[in-house]
Amino acid sequence: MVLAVALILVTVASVLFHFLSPWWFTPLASNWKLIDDTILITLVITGGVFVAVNLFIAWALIRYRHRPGRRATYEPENKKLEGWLTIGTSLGIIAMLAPGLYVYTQMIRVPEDAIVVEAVGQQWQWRFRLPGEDGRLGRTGAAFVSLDNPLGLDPDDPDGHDDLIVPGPDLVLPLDRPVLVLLRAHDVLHNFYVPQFRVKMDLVPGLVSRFWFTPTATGRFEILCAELCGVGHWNMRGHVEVVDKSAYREWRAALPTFGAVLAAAADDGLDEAARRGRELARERGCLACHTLDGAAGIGPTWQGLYGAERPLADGRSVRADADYLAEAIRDPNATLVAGFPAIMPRVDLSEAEVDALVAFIRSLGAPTAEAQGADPMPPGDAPAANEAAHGAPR
Amino acid sequence: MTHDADTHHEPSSFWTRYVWSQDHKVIAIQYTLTAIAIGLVGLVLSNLMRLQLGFPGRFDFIDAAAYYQYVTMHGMIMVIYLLTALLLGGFGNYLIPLMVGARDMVFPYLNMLSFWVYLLAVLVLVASFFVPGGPTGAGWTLYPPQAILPGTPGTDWGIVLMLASLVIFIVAATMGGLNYVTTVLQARTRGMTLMRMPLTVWGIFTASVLALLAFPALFVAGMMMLLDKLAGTSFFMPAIVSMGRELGHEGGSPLLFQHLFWFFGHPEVYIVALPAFGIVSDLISTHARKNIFGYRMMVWAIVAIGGLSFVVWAHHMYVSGMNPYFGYFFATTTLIIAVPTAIKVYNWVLTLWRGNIHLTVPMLFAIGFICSFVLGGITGLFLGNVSVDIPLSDTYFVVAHFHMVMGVAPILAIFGGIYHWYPKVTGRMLDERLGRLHFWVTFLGTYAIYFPMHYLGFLGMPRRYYSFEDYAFIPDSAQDLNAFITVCALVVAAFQFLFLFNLVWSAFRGKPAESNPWGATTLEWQTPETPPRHGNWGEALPVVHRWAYDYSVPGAKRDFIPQTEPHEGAPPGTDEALAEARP
Amino acid sequence: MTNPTSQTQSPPASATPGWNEVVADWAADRRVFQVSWRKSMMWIFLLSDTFVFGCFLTGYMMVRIATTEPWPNVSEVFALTMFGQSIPLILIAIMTFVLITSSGTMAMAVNYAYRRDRVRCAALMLATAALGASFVGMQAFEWTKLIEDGVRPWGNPMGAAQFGASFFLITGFHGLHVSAGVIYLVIVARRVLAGRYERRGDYEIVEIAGLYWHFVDLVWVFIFAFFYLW
Amino acid sequence: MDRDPGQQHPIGLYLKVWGLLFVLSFFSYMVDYHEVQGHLRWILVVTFMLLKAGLIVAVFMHLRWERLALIAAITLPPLAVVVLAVLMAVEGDYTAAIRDAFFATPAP
Repeated sequence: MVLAVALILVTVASVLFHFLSPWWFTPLASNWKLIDDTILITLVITGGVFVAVNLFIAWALIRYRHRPGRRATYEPENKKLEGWLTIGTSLGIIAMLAPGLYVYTQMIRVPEDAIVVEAVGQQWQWRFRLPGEDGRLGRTGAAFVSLDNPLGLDPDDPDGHDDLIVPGPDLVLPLDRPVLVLLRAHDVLHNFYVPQFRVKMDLVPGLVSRFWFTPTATGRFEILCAELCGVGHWNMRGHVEVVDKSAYREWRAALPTFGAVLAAAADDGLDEAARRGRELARERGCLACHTLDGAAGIGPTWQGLYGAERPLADGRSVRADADYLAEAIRDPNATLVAGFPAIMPRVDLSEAEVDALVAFIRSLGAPTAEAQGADPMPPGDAPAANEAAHGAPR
Repeated sequence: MTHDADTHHEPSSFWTRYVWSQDHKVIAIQYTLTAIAIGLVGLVLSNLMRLQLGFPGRFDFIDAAAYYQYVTMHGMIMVIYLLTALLLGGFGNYLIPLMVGARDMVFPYLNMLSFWVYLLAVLVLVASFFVPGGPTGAGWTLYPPQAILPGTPGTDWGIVLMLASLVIFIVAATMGGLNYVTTVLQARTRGMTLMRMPLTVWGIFTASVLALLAFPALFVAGMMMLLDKLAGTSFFMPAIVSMGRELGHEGGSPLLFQHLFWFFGHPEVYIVALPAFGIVSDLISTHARKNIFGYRMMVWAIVAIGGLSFVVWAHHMYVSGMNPYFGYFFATTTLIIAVPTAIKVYNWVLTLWRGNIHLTVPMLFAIGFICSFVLGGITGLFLGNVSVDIPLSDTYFVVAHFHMVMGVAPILAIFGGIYHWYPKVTGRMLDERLGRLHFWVTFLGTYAIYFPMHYLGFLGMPRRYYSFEDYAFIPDSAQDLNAFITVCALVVAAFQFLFLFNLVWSAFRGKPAESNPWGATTLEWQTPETPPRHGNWGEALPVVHRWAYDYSVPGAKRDFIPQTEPHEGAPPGTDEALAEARP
Repeated sequence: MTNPTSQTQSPPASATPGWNEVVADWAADRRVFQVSWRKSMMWIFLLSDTFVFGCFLTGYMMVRIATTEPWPNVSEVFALTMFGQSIPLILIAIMTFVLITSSGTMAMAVNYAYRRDRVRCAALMLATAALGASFVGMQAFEWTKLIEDGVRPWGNPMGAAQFGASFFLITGFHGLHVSAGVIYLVIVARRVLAGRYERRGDYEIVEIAGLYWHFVDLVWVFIFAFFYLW
Repeated sequence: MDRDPGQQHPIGLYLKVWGLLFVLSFFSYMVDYHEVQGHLRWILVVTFMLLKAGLIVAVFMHLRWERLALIAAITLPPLAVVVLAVLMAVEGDYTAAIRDAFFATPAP
């Protein structure tokens, strides 16, 4: 009896919760109203079944509860009833499946006039690329990835030279224009998910996956990674900004081409040792923790580090000169800079390599005026852009 | 191996009786206790996760790495080491021989081995908590490349121990499964046709078949990933740049792992669900004093679900980047599987209809199961239908769905089963008041945890997030809801200790049970002794004359007729008469 | 090992050949298959093992199709120079013939077992085991040769890395099955000679060992076709 | 002691099947030796493979003398693996096509 009442209350509460809850779909910002409609169909059908079954159980519990002298009916089967229930269920299933597959057909049929955007994921940041004048994206390969070529474009593929490289994790899209998003990952699985657009798809290393949508509302939307990709998964941030056509054209026109990026990289004013150090910093994973743009990472930033006076955790302070830096690289946790945990691993490096790294840090010594707009070099390379996105207010 | 009574000497020493035991009942208890022990670890891990989600940042020791380790170990422990082991190794071992009228499993030695290998798998798994780097944090699906690359916790030792433990578990499950399947197929007692078996046996039997055929895929995936990790092969590893470094791999396919994993993983869902279906069917029928409605449909539904479960796996992969045309095939097969599943629900409900419902503790849990399962089942229709799934996949909707359907529902069935069969296992009843309290908190608590969680999914909150700070689309109220869910989870978890207390206390102090306290028809209640001795049946095996559901038969004296009771004046030449005429 | 009921339970009377018989068997009490527990368990185990090898081969097929690296020309890789001439796949061909021969001797062993010809049965089983052992030996030779050629699980000079990985994994796993089978056969053969089954009047265990052995051969048929002839 | 329920068949049958297996293996080897390519190669290889497998299972493993209930129980479940294999072949082709279309061949 109590159980029957509880079941009725649970059912009523669930229905009320559904109508009263403030948690529901984010306002739709793409053409996929069809998806919302299909969900609604499913919700109505299944919700009806849910309420009916629970209330029937509650009623049965009351009506057929044990009372002295009561005896159950003996009824092994009732073919007719079972038949009707099977048919009814099948019809309900068809009513959900048919629209579902119809919508799915739309989802995998990419419109002819869709503009193409490539999104690339790596732990834990987003990058984007657009085809250039020729409308074609150049080929890519993991072997080409370097600090100057974080997207891994094939420098020998002429199609790639006019490709536009988006600096940072923010993508801009034009309103009311179908977009085909091509997805690719460098390291592990990621997933490109913007709740307001409804569609999402995994980024798979060694594969190019895709989905399409048409943005139908302007605004700035968060990109979430929806496929577990390591400890930073929850903080892999990026944005899609939907703007009108002219603003989009303006944004697009300011993007550097891959060719320009390559040319600038060849002429970055670094000496041999510093350039070697820069490549080492990438290869050995230093940049996962140390940023190059002043933002605080897991470890101290390298920008402006050289020659600076640093407070230590034990209250002393130290000047970050070449000797100190070399020592700190060789024996990471001997002296700790205030505010940072003792988690840096000892990296196996030769003397020459340590010197190269120090030379690179020295080259970052004083804040320079580079990197903003005019210089096609993306501001803050590698993880730096990402760190900036979530580590510090922009 | 002749299975005469004389081959079953009661073992004399403590060691042979309780430790190196070949008695299926002792092995069942060993399996059950081990599974509960490791399950408690999983429970604690879930609460640690909930602490972080409900009160982010309040607990310093839960950093992102630890959180992902909890997520992973919680999932794997609950699905494999608790539910699979408890339902097949525990319930399967105890009930199959008793319910089909056998003296033991067909190969008792192998059966014993199965438990010890399972224990080894559990120990290897637990060991991963104590190795440098801790257990793996790759998520219970262990998707490569992430599972074996830096950036994920436990990629040195944790993942290796996890895979090793899984491989060992599969060996154990195979040894057990061979026994269960062969016993059901080949060692039933006289008169026990397949269509007279209780649905519990049908559920466990079909689940064992699924285990034998699905675990190989996990085995193969595990071996390949071990080689990728340890020998640098490239089965699942394409060319990869990880943390700025190019790895030596090329040409492998991460999707292959996902296909293999889910080729195992979807049948695995039914390995957990089918035994629960069976147990609940029997509980409802017994405690409503009414035959299960549409027994034959129920059997065919179990078999159909089992068969179909092998061709629906990629509905877990709609957003994985696989060939998009697969979506049509898998959405269709997945929604077809809903039909037999729905039939099962109808038949449970229709069993209550016109019954004589005794709301005993097992019955409470059984009805709680239906309610939870219906919720979990209908939300599955969202996720099986490809275009509906896409916005919801990888959100809290999925978390809510699968916890309801293969976490809460089977656990409620397991609790119901334990309250139901405990008197047979120990000879004492579980305390009823504690049981009712346990039921109400567990049922309402889990509902309060998971029902609202669906709405976080609708909102679009992605799962496996350590924290949701500064996401503009998530309102602050979602955090309040998360805190509420956490409190519910803590309470529900705390009350499970009440259940454990009840288990232990009642074993010594519980009310002594009669041999058939619920007035049930099935064979396990007709043993000469309670608890049954080694060999189960004393001098002679029971002979079965009727199906398992003769409750409230018109004209009968009592409201149940045990399966061993002959039909009165069965005319010569009928099935029953034949069964008796045979030597 | 026969069930105590094996003699008393004749197939159900209503059985007619074809699917009616299947229905009758599945509807019977006590047992579905008219074979002993051990034999039915071996069959079910082999079914499970089929899934293991099926998944191995499927995985191999998928990575082979998906990789863009060229796959080594298998028939050249496994060629041997004999009589001053390079003969493609010759070692594999010999291995195949050895394994088929062993399957033949095993089948005869089972036959003699049921004829109660203890000595011939054991001799044939030992011959089977010896052939199996020589198969493993040749496989070891083949592994050595490939390793000398620079093939490793993680790569090879001839193309796709998956070649070495699949080769070592699949033939290794099959080789383990063969090795286990050799041990199994030797144990059973010893018992046959010792007269254990004679006393029990039940030689079915030889047939069960045979089932396992033929299965190992069966798997090789598929490996031969899909790995070496693709 | 005539109660042996086991499989008893004339030795000659085994010898015939044995011989047939040799012949089939020889044929499949010849397919490779003569470098038959394309569809014909596949048809031949798979045909010989299935014939060999069928002979081993049917005669050596005595399946053809077992009752249909056992035969069906053993031969039907592997269809699930066949479904997996077919879909994986499709998936493999899809992956290869995408890699051809988008990825550069690694620098030599």
